[in-house]
Amino acid sequence: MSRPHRSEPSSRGLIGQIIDHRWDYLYVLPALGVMMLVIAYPIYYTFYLSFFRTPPSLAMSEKIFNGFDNYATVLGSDSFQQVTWNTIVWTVWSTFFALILGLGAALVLNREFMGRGLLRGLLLIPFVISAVAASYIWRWIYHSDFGVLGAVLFDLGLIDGKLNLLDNIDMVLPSLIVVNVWKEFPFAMIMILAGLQTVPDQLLNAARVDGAGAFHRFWHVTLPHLKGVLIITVLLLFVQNLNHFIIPWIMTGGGPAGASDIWITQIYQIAFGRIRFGIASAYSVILFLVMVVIGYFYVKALTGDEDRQAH
Amino acid sequence: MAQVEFQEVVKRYGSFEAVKSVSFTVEDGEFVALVGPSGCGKTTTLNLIAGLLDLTGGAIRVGGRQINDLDPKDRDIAMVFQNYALYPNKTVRQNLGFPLRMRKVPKRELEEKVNDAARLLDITHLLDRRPRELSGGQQQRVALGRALVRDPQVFLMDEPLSNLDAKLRVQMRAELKRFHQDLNATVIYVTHDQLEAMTMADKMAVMSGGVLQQYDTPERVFEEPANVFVAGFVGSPAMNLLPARVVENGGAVQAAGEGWELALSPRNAASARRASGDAVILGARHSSLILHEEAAPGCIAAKIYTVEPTGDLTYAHVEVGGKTFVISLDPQRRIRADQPVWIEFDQDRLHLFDAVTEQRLPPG
Amino acid sequence: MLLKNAARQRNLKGIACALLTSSALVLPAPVAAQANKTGIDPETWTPEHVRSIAGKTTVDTAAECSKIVPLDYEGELDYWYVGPNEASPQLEHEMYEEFWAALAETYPNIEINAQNLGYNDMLNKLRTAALGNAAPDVARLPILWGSEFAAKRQLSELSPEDVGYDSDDFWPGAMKSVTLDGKTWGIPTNNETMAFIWNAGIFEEAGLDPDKAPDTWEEVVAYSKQIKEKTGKNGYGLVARVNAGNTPFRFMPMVWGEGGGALDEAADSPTYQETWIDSDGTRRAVQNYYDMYVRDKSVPVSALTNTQTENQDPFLANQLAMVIAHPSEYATMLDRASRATGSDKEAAMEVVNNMRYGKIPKGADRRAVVFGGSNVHIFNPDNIDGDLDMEAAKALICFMTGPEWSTKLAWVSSNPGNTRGFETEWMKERLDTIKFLDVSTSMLPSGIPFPPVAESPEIMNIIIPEMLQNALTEKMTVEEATADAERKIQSLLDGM
Amino acid sequence: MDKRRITRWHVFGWIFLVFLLIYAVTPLLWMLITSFKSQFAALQYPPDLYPKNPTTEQYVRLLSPQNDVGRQFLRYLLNSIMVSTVTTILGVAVAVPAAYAFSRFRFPGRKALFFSVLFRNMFPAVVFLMPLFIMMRWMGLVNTYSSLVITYLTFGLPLSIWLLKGFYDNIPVQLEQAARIDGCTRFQAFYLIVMPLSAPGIIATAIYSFITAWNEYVYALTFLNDDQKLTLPVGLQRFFTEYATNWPGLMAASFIMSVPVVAMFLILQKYFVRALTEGAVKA
Repeated sequence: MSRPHRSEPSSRGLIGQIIDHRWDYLYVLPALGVMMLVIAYPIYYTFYLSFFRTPPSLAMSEKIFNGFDNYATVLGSDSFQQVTWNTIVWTVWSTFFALILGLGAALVLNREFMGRGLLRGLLLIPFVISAVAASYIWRWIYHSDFGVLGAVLFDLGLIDGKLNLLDNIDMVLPSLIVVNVWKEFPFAMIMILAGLQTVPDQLLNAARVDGAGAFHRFWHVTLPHLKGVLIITVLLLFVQNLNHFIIPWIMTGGGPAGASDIWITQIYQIAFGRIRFGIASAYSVILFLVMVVIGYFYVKALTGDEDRQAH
Repeated sequence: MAQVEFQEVVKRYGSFEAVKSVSFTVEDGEFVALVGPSGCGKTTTLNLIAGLLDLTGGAIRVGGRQINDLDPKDRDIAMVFQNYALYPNKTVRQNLGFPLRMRKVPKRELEEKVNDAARLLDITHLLDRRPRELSGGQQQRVALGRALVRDPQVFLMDEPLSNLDAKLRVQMRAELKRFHQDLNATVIYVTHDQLEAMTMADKMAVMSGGVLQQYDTPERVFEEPANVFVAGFVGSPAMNLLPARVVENGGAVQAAGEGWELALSPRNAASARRASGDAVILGARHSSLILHEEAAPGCIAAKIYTVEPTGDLTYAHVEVGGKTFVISLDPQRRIRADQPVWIEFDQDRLHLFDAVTEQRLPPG
Repeated sequence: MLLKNAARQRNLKGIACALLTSSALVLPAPVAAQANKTGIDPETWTPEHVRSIAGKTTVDTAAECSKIVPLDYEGELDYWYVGPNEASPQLEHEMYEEFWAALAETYPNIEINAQNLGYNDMLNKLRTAALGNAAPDVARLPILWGSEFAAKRQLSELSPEDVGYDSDDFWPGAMKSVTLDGKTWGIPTNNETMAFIWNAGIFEEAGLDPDKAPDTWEEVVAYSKQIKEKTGKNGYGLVARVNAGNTPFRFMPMVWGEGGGALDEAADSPTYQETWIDSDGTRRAVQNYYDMYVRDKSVPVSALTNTQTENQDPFLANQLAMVIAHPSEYATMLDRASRATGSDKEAAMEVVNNMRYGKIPKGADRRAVVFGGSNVHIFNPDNIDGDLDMEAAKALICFMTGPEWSTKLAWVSSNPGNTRGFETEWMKERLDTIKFLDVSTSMLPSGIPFPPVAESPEIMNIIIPEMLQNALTEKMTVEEATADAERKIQSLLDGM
Repeated sequence: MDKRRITRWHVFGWIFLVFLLIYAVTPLLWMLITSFKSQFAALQYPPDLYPKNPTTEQYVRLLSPQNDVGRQFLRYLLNSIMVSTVTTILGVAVAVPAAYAFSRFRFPGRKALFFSVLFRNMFPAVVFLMPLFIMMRWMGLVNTYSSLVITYLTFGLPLSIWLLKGFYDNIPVQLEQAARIDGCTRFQAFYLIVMPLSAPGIIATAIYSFITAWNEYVYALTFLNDDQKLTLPVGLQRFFTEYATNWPGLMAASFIMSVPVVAMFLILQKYFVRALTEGAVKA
């Protein structure tokens, strides 16, 4: 009976309800307004432009309608397969490792011990540092000619000669993933840490009484309880990785020989390097569609509790 | 303090009518309990007085002033919530002082009033704690205190005792009643517990399905329930109800059911004749029935279903004509399950209801 | 007004289309003729010649420009340029300040809102700005960029004659870079060619003649190998990053020298319709890179992620022996060495003292270098934020492309686009004070401009570096890499 | 739970933690160490693991108002502070009522609108560069901070609204009712009672907004032309990579740029965890 008091539905149908609630909309208007402003037109423009040929020699006003040709160009290009594969590798592994490290860190930090706050703070720093700065820091560490990592590995006898990561087709993507995970695992950690604090002690104690060891308590009690948080974290990371631009762009520009090119760097390259906004738009639309599929699950996960509350 | 008057108050949610044309008047200084099962509209009614909900129709007047369209803050009422609604980030002192601060009461006066209320409620030692550091009973007192400090025209209480354990509830019940007597305040008290209403209230407003069923003193509600619903709702254990047909048998009027018949006293017979048809419902409190272990004239044959000793009294559940009656007995009596018994009705305390309208049939 | 513009636009398009078909055949002829007319002959344009003509004439810029725009003209102008930045030598900052002061004195009533933008950001910013009709009135752009805007008709037509100068006074290569579809879209402000610099100290260490530059690219490869083997230091400062302008600036001279090309830009009469990428010449050049990077490992491993800027520090730190460098490199290095502290300073000064300038090595076919510089353009009124103030634009452009300021603004880093500048006293002063200026200047006639077509940035900054990366990572063989690039360029020309 | 018995899981946990700490912190240490080296000392191979002749020249150069670089840098710093602060304040001002309404009110379309807010994160920044620029131009906002603030607002909003809604869902509606009976207006009830209770959430969303705005690079690069208006990430990029890659300088600048946000975050991190716990995870 504790219904919030402006919530009475009306018998007057949708319009009537909207009128009844007209003042409620005022609260969300600024947020929605600014969102629409920044999103609506760009989405429309991107879709629109994806059906036009826009060679660099033509002004935008002279673009030529060419139906789905841009989509065919994107999907049929030599590099599409490699770039898509790179994107999958980049996104999946970045997400996976960020999650695993974040989960491990959260489990360790969930115990009370001296200096816990300090440790948590130190582990969180990479999350706060700008991606631009992080890219430069790691590029400097990885540097083939002057980098500290190569020197240390050489001293340890793990490599002979120069360490070649960023200029090496096989190593570049894993190396970038290491940087990305470095920046992202603290986010996973903090999310999971928050989730862990809601695991009821009674449940763990009950499991302990039932004779479950640490691993079984984790597997049968903690993990199921974390499911919601983990899903949300994975989705957020996934989306973020799919969209991540700065680290690959500043560190390698997608090179060498396209070995670290992912969708989003490709799109930027096509748009601003090759000045083909039509093709770039078609590419973006393809990315959108993938995002929408993921987004469906994302929104579902984010608002899962919403459904329960509303009824 | 003031009188509160409800005049044909209606509250609709879409096509659903939560409160249906309710009218009653709470006199100045009265303690009125709004009672009924959950979903009956009692909390809605309370929220209408508080201004937390807007009326669909009718009027509410406090001290003669119509308050329908006033903001809650301008109605000069205080409210105690079921979950206390103490401000978790404020200390007890700040919680108590908050209503005064909002009314711009001078600081010195504010402190005085807060201290007075704290003394009255015996929570002076808790003043600098925060709500989460208090026990349920202490929180309850703070919530009460927050209502008291302001000296409002009307106190509204929404099931204030329902979150307390049984023992504390009894104690607080007494305290609340005492406060009411001391302050002589107008209180409107919502509860689903008819015992609470019976014990504390000057008057009870029994509601069901958004309709005010009866508004009267607890004694009258208990003794003369207006209808079948009130009869079944008020009193514990509930009144035993038995459908019957009225049969005229050569001047003598009898109520008859499946395998039983009961001759009605002249007074009851007169009542029965007022029924719209020949169907009536007999109502009898557990204490107005007498159990015989041997057949006796004017009794109805029955069988013991089970026996519940409670110490003071023993309740016998008895199967009569497909229904189960509860009858209170002297705890000294030894009765067994499945034992055949005979029930005698105290005709002076028998209630008759029209089976169609479910309304009470007034005595002849 | 709007209607009129639209109509004009459509007219232009018609004319442009008509010209487009014929331009391939007709255009090169007058350009070649121009080259003869100015009489600049690579053989005679020696360091001695450059010295001999300097200081012969004097100029009165205000007087020359007053004929075009009266000195009391009132107006307002937005101007974007790539000017001196934090890393530039102090002298360049001073020259620009002097320029703005002189302009303000000559045209006191023209208000100029000048934005000095970074080289790396400017192209993208300008593209978005032009597309959003927020372009400045006037912009000075690096030589490769203008053709894209010209092709889109986002520029106004502009030739030296519009501001009172003679097209023949500008370098033919430079004029090629502002010509598209038979029309002229800008005026060269400054031009330069790169030179080859080396560290004599490291040469000595490696047992090479410290004062003799490698004369051919073959020698560069051999020297690089010898330096790596003898000293452990990197020989040649190879760069092959994608999307970095300085990759083609350093690679194309080798391609042209070996007889190859991207399109036919190295031809006597280029048509920009043929591809030369899948040729023996180009393959030889890629093979040279391959030999240095993969076979000999005599160049920085980080070459594929490096840009030229990342070679400066190693060079100055005595870790790198040879680079292709901008004429201003000496001044920049000197400036930075003098700003170093402690033991760094000593080491850096020693390197600066050991710095030697030479001509770019030649290949099997010829000696070639990229013809670089900047041009100034006026944007199309349709693409501008507000109204175009044509008179104010002309005043600014006249002032800056005249002999005086095209020399002074190019003081440390370049050479005047207006060749009359070579005869001024300021040129003489420069030659007297700037080390190696005569050497880098003498390369100008060997300069080949990048193809002035809209696709140029894509070819030079993406396709060519990708070709290099494909070969250097051994993803493809040299033959496959050039064939792959050929295919990509061909599909561009086919109008993809 | 609290038995202090050392199991192999504890040992494993500690080893893991040490590994993680090395992974997280060493790059930062190397940034600091490099920033105190001279330009040439940084180009030694193998590198010195600590600066042999530590120098603060890069810091002096960046922070001293005596020279051009320092003046420019301080200006960029101020610009960044301004843009981030305005973004943060507006972000909170916009997110709070929206989250409150999504939690408390039951207006039609509420769910769809809530989804649409969350959808923002789906779209990559670089794809929107061109169309957004064109739009900002229409609105006459190119080369103004407004263009950045408007864009940055939308980065933080989805998380802010989601997090705060979780908070409001957990605050009993009776508290507001009590406050209104106690003499508050609807707004006062929100401002005096509900707002303080959601303070951890507000602080957390404010930090998040500030950090994203502070670190943003791509839009700042595109929307701002005026040299005097640049924000730190763009300004730094321009300082250090245009004509020379000065690694110690770049590292020093990265360090200075990180200090404000890192310090802020370390001080307020407990609110962040609390906010996620109470607002997002538990809800």
